[in-house]
Amino acid sequence: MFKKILIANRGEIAVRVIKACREMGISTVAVYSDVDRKSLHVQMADEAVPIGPAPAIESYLNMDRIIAAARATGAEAIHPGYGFLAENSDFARRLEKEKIVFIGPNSTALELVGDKVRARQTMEKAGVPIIPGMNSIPKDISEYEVAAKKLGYPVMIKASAGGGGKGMRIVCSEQELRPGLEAGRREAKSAFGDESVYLEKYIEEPRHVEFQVLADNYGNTVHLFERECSIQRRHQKIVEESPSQALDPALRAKMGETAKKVVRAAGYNNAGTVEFLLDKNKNFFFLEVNARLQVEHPVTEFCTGVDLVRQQIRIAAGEKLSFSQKDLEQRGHALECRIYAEDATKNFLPSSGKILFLKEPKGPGVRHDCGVYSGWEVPIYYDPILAKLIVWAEDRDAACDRMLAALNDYAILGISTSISFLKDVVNHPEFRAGRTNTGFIKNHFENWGEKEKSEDKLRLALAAAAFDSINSGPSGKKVVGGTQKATVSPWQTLGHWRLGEGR
Amino acid sequence: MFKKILIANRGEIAVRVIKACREMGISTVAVYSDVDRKSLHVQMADEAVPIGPAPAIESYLNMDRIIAAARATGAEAIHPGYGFLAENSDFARRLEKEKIVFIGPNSTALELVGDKVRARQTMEKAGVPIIPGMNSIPKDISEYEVAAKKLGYPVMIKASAGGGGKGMRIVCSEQELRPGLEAGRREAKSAFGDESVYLEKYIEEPRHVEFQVLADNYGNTVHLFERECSIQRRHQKIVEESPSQALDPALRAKMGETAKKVVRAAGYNNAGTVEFLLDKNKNFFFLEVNARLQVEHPVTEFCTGVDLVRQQIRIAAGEKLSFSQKDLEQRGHALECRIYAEDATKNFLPSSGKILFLKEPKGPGVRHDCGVYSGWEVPIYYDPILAKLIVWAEDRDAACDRMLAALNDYAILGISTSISFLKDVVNHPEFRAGRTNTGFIKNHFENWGEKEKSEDKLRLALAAAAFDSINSGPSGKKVVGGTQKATVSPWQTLGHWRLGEGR
Amino acid sequence: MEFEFLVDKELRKIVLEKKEGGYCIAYGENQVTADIQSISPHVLSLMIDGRSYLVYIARDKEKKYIFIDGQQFIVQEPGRETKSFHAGEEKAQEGKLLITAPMPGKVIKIHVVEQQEVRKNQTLAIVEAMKMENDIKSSVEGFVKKIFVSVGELVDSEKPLIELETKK
Amino acid sequence: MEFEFLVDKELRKIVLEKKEGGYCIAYGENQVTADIQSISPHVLSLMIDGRSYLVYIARDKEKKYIFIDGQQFIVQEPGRETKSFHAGEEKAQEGKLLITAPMPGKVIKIHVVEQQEVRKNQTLAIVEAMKMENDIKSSVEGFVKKIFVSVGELVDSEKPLIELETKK
Repeated sequence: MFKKILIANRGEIAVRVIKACREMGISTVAVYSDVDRKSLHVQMADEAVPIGPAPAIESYLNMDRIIAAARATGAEAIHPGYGFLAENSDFARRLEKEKIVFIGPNSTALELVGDKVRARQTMEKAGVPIIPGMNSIPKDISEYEVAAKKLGYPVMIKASAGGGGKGMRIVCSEQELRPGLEAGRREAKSAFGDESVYLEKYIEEPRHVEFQVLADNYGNTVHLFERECSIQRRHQKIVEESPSQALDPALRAKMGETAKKVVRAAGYNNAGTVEFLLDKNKNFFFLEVNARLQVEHPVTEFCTGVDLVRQQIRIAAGEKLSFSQKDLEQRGHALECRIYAEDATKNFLPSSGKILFLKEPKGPGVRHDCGVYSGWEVPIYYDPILAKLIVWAEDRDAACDRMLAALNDYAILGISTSISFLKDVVNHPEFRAGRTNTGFIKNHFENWGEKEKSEDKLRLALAAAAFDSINSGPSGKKVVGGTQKATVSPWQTLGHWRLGEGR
Repeated sequence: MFKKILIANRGEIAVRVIKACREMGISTVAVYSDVDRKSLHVQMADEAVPIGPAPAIESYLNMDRIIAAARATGAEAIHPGYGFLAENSDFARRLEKEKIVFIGPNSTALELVGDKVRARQTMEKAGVPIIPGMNSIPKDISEYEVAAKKLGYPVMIKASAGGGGKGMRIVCSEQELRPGLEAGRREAKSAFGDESVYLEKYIEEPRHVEFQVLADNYGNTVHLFERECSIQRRHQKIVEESPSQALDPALRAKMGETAKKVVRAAGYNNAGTVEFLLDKNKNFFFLEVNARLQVEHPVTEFCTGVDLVRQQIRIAAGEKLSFSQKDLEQRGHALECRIYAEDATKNFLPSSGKILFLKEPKGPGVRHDCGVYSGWEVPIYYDPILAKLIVWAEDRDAACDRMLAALNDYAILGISTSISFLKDVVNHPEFRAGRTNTGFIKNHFENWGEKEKSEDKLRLALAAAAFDSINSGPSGKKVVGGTQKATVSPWQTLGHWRLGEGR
Repeated sequence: MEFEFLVDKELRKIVLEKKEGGYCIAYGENQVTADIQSISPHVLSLMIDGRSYLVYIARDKEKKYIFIDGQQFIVQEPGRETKSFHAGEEKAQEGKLLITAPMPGKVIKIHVVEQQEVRKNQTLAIVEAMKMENDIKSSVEGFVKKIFVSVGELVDSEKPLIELETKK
Repeated sequence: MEFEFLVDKELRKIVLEKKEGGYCIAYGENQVTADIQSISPHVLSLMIDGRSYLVYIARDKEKKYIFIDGQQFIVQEPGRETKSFHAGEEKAQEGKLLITAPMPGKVIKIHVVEQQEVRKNQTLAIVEAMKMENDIKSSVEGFVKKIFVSVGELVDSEKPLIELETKK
């Protein structure tokens, strides 16, 4: 087993990996950009190495600096988390040359599945159902126009190099194609350092169902069942769950076997996710392989009892899988809500600023994977994910109730977050009924606004504000007062406030 | 289902029950003594009713006030938690008369199992193996002396009315018997309002293995497997786990069936725990029924996936068990450490005072059931349990590693706690090997002291203290400074400290 | 003691007065007695008519953020709110419209030049923040009066980007 | 700047000096440069030679409580510690021994009377706290000089309970 691992990431996922390492007795090295000195992952790691200025391209995407940090600290392996260099096959290949273990798939498999277009070709050959679309990346815009016409609008622009909604665009008409391609390329370039995009037929309102897989270096492959991630905004998942309400045991087994076929066709090892779209008639299509730990991996951990980060590390260290398909089963129901710094009333515009106060939800069956804290200034340079709230309960209804209770207990003050929006999503009758597809947000939450606030709570808020203005907390620190009226009020005849009395 | 439940308890267990109610859409009523106005359960409940002065006998044990609070708020049911009135059959009977549902067993069963002596008789008749001991409560001390002589020293003094180590004493000689009885009676009186104690043969160094049971009001009974709670100090559990390392599937099945036999023989319903002692030769003896939710219930929740508080409430509301024995199985391994306000270097002397700072451990597979917070003053009137740290992992080794990592992350500043002690327990080679019995603490931790602190960390602590003295935190509040030396130091020639500069 | 606060742009008055055993709160027609306890610098526990409320509170220079049972309120002192532009808002004045950055970010494209005529909903510029591109669109028909920023510039959320003149 | 602190009854000296890019820490023979960041009122992040340390800190009137990687240090200002009796400690002085309460609690039994002779390990009194009885024992052979408390009395952890005179 490794003695020291470098985590080439930041935020909640770096924290998650550090925790796993610590439990395994492995030392951890964090890397950080200039704006992340006070970031949680830096505080928690055993060692920390600065790797450059705030923009990711100069720090978290800078392979030279990350490799130098691993060399300098003697880290034997690098965990890339998700995003940044996680699916960069050049990085994996460089590490292989440097004899540093990349905690992820081998570079050949990574290159194949990372090239979404070549992956499609391979899977088609292996007999895996795929979505109609382009089988190569054209040089010229006009070729996209021809392909789009052939597929028939609407089509989907997708980044060849990555996922997570980055670079993704739905195009409904020829007129939108060129600007869509330009924007998609820029986003892909900035997110993955590769501007290649391609087109696929847009399947309307499918469910997004993905299978978690694990494959060791000796050809042993298992799937850990599905996650449904249909609830998306800006083509990015915000609520995920397992099991999916759309699968019955037969379909689950069939899709699971297909996922394993994908893994074998790609020569893939370590943890990965095989994404499918499931249409209304329960036909499923291979979408892509996410060749990394997923944001939503805790949902699977809750249902299967398998710690995926631990498995990733063990597989990378050359251990064999200690269980086989028949040992795995799903128990209960898990839900995840992603907590973004964003304003759901303004088209999910990212928000930044200082987290003045954070109260994390907790309790039985509640897990909060969190990369921030009270007093942390959310930088503008990175993905606006702050944390993930994951719950598990005996059944889906209980899990929804638990999620709602936890979201209701979840205070982040000072910046905008998606919490209120998520409550309305989980509480929506169609969601509760399990009738979800990727059009869910568009269909049910167009022009969403927060519910009218209760007069009762407003009164309490005002009373609390007034109390605070006079008497702000045990610290005795006065920060801001309400305007105390100078005009005569009936109360003034009752005598003046006596500050701090009787507390 | 109930609309409103009153929780006749305080601390972490009241918080636990409130959380369950909230998820079930049930309103909650907290009750509190004068010193508990700022207690966590009072903050979290929907309603809160003061029930008297700090001493439990005048508040949390005061049935009239608690029943009046339920009446006044319209609560349909009362959850008693553990301790206080949880196993008081008079209370259960009064509630039955008042048409308020007692969330626990029926008063007849409670009276039977609560009378440890009568319970022993019943179980013996039903063919359940019991420990040799007294079958009635004598009036006179001399009768104890006769019984003790007949059983042969050492004998065990036990409170007829309760558990949790209260009133319990090992007596090794006739000389110790009388003072032991006196102390046991006083403790029993103060803890349960009933001073009856009896004697049992003391079984040396057994394992404490208990089975969780659930029985609905229609005769359906299941067991939820075992917990091993051998790690005890002052006859009180401090580390619990499931599964037990001492059971194989055959013994587990046999003990589980015996537990169900006990439940049926007692006419018992709702949640309960059947305690056994397991001797070195794997003979097991019925000890008693804990007729309530146990402190260590989360261990079972983690392994079986069943929410016991939710089940208690559902059963009390007249619902049938929604699963049967064959639906239940154990997965992975769970451990609990109880966090007490006590000083392990001073014979576990309770400690009180103000919690100046609390950093709760968290992470995947980590649950922290907590009744306190930063700034809370721990009162001297109640059981010194502050919180429980429970972890789950795929196997026992991983669970131990997770527990150690979590304990290492767990800061409670301002009062003494058992945390350092617990780390050494979980890290002990005999514990890691699963060789546990109720003599474990006595055998391995007599005169325990905290390990020598590292010079390296001491240096850091001093640097942090110095930094803090100059520049104490963003709040700018100065509380206490180190003594800055007036004598000349080599540093003084380098110029004076400039306060707050460059931050 | 009477207080005025601004919540969601509406002025609200509340009277809070200490009295025997708690505080008297008068709001509109209603008057209640509350037991208000400070739990920590960010937490208050309120008890009113036997009901218990847990309140989280945080402060920055201008505002108090108050969280009660899943709802957040931003409470401001009146008078302060008009001193600065607000994120993403447009300031219209005599046919002029000032487009400000919706969030802190980086200008990565400007689609228009000064004096150019623009349609309603036309994309004027793109600001990137947290790896997402955000189109800055015109909400009116008109002309580009002035462009305050250039490509590559980092902007914060109150930075004026473009001034438009609406068509008469 | 030089500091003296008392840790576990031992006096410790440390020098902390601000310099370019951090702080210089001198302790004994060693001298290192640290990057010390205040994360919140109770949290510091220290970086020394690339190693990262998370430090929790809390203060009361007399002490700083410092927690680093699972270990707790109680750091006092020298001079303060002698001003008060400590919980559960015995103050011996010229053959006299003052027994103080080991913790806040309630005296529920006193087994001795003034002038009574006591053996070593004899139980003198019982103090109950948090529902547990705690025997207060004599650590010496001697006589009960004075009893300061009575049954039923609430005592805090520095309260003298009994004064003993040791046998010569």
